Amino acid sequence: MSETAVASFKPFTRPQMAQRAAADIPEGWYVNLGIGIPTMISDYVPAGREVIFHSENGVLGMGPAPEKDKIEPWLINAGKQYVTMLPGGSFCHHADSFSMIRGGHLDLCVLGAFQVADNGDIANWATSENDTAPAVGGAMDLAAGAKRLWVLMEHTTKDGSSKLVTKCSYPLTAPGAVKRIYTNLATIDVTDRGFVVLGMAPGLSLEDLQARTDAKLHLPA
Amino acid sequence: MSETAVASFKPFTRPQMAQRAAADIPEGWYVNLGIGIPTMISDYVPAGREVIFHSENGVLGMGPAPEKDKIEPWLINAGKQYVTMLPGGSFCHHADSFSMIRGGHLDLCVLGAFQVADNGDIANWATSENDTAPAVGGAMDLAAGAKRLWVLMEHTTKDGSSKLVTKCSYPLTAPGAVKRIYTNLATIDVTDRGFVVLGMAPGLSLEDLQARTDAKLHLPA
Amino acid sequence: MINKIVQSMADLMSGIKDGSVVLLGGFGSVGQPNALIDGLIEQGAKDLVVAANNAGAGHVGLARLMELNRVRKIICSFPRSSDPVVFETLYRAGKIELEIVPQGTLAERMRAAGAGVPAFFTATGVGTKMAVGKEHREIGGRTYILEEWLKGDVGLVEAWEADRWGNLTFKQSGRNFNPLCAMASDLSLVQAQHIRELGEIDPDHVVTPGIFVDRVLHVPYGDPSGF
Amino acid sequence: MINKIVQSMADLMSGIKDGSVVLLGGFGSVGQPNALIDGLIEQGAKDLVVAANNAGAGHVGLARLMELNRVRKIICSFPRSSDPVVFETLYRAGKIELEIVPQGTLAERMRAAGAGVPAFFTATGVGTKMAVGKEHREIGGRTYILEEWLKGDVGLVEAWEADRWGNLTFKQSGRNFNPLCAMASDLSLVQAQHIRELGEIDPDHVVTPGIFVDRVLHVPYGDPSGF
Repeated sequence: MSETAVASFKPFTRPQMAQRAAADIPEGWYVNLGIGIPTMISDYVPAGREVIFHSENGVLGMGPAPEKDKIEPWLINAGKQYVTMLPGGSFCHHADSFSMIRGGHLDLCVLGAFQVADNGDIANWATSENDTAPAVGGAMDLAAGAKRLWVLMEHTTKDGSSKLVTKCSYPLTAPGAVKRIYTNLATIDVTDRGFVVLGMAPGLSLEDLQARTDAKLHLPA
Repeated sequence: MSETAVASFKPFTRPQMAQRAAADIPEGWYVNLGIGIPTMISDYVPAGREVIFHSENGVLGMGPAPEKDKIEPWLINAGKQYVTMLPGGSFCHHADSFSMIRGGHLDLCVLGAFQVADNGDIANWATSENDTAPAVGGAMDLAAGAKRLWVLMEHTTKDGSSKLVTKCSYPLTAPGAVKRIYTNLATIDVTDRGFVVLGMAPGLSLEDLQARTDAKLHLPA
Repeated sequence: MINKIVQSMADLMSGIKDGSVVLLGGFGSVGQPNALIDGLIEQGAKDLVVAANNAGAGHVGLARLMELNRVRKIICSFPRSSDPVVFETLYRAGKIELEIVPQGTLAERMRAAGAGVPAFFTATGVGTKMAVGKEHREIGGRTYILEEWLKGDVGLVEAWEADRWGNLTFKQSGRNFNPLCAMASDLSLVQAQHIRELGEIDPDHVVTPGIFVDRVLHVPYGDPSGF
Repeated sequence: MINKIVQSMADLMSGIKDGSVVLLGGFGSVGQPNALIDGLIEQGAKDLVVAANNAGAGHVGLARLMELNRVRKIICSFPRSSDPVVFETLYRAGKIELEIVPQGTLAERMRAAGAGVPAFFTATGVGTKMAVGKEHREIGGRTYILEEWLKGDVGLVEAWEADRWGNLTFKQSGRNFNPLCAMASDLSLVQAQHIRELGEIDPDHVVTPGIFVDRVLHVPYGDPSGF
């Protein structure tokens, strides 16, 4: 992939990425946030808007992270971070918790990813076919089960390779699952036509973005 | 089937049938009792012996029937009779309740039956292949799922036909499921050899019993 | 603010379409969403497929819905009742279809629908009429049959407590099929005896979390009135 | 009198055989039956197959059991941890088998074992490495794969409360896999923080009924100690 010289632009920071995704979540949705950047989304839900966050380990209705002197040692999320519970929250066992996921009851899951293809394939759990002891956790359940899957990730790898591809080279988490991608460069829908750009970082042109993206980008019809 | 003239004997009464079955239930067993005579078994568990009774509708740890002025209208058994709960009892939903049954966790189920064959087949839910609206309830789950199935029933129908048969003529509830039968005439195990008589009503001979039984009866080896 | 509590039966019932599959909680008279069945009668949807443990009794509730020729098919484990005249009359006249399902299979099919399991193997019914036409498979030396999930378009649920997020508890044997109807249905409608403030129900004691519930109506009818 | 409460770890652990499949509750450090794992180390059974969400951390608990070459195979969703050195060393040396299972499939396979479902279809893993060699089937326009139950010979469970009938409650996110390990295992062994008199646990609040529990030991260890 060729790098093109680009006029100065300002990539979204991780908090901005999380904030953009959070802004697009309507009130009342049940949402599972993957480990890493997606977890930050809960910090950016607009005030007064009720969104109900789910964690695979049987926690529904999580609130913000606890203050350091108010940690409840029995209350963690799937990323094994201490969390809080909002009034209205509830606990359940793992099979009941994954019934919510696998039974199609979650309105949204937001995961990180290594690669997303323009047919919606996602690879986020192993970086080679021969990974020693790859760790899948709940990612395949979430990708296959949630009503919508969004991905929050850097647009390119550290060495500049596009993470938005025509075909995932890493082992798949689920085929055809991703509906939307928030990167540090753009917000992109995955449609029947492929990647459709909904918005870009300030100063970035579509040509600039395409230069950093393996798969073909489209504008909204 | 021929009726033979028999010297005077005393069939077991229904309470005696229930009492005989109750005496054979060890402490600590989890037991489901079918509608009808089997329900009476719980009244005859020897004092001080703890047996835990289950009902399909999500009730585990039932106690005796309530006194009339102490009925709890939210607490019924699968026969839709008011029951009580012992300390240590618990409630659950129907799928969890049938997990106990279908997952092989019940030590014993005692059902009534129309017919039992000497290979253990049981027919207890419909009296013809063309029954209008036969009602199976939980019988098939119990017959297939409990660790042991006992049957408590009259030895013959009202017209004198044997209910212990070589082959059930009524639609099956489950094949090869019955381990023991308590009738008003005898206690009979279902073994690889067929029916084995463990005990008989006072005054009844094996010949008398055989005359009232379609299938071949054996004595314990 | 999320508020699943509605103020009228008409609001609760809005959007139920003709031809819907309706899953009905309750066992005996305990935990039966009688007010919701009356609401459905009033609402008018017809050509319904109703799954419930029983096929109604007397001329009220489900029996009344059937008597009005609004039910095309009933899926149940035990069509008999203390007074099954409505069902039996319709059934003999060929005016209603019947699918008999073992009670545990009925419960498990609903749970499967809620849990994203389209089909599962079970030993229940093997070697009986229930197994006719079903896929058989030997697994670990035992024979099982394949059963499919039972999804509801609408679930009618009776609960003891509910809050505005739709969290539910149930009273004693009133739990029965109710949590399953909630999780298995696209539109889960609840009549609740008590409305609680958010947070009043202990998070460890919630039986049906609000994710399985769409709308709640306060119906403080008191105790079940017998059979 | 039924009394599932035993007085010593040796009594609790008696009868566990070499080659057992051991289902292990816990998620992260919360709800992990650490005392029971230590008891199993002491008890001596080897050639074990262990199913748990993780593959142990540091050199304690499950990691210690593996380090002693007592575990032939591990079934888990997430072998990585903050300190996975024991597992990774054994795995690279070919001294331990690994079966990776998606977390929800792992939970559902345990639940299926407890519920008498030998196999079920699921969408999780379709189109991935997890589906290789598994039966595929299209049901209602979607493709699913068949997964089998996961039965335990022994289940190790951490509970908050227990009574002499073996009824259990769990604390907050300490519930996780624990009720599933209990229902899926032939021999369910529990360490409980609090022993209650029979009847002290509200029948509506029992999470794991005693029918799924064989023996209980009082282990009031306090709070999980972090990761």
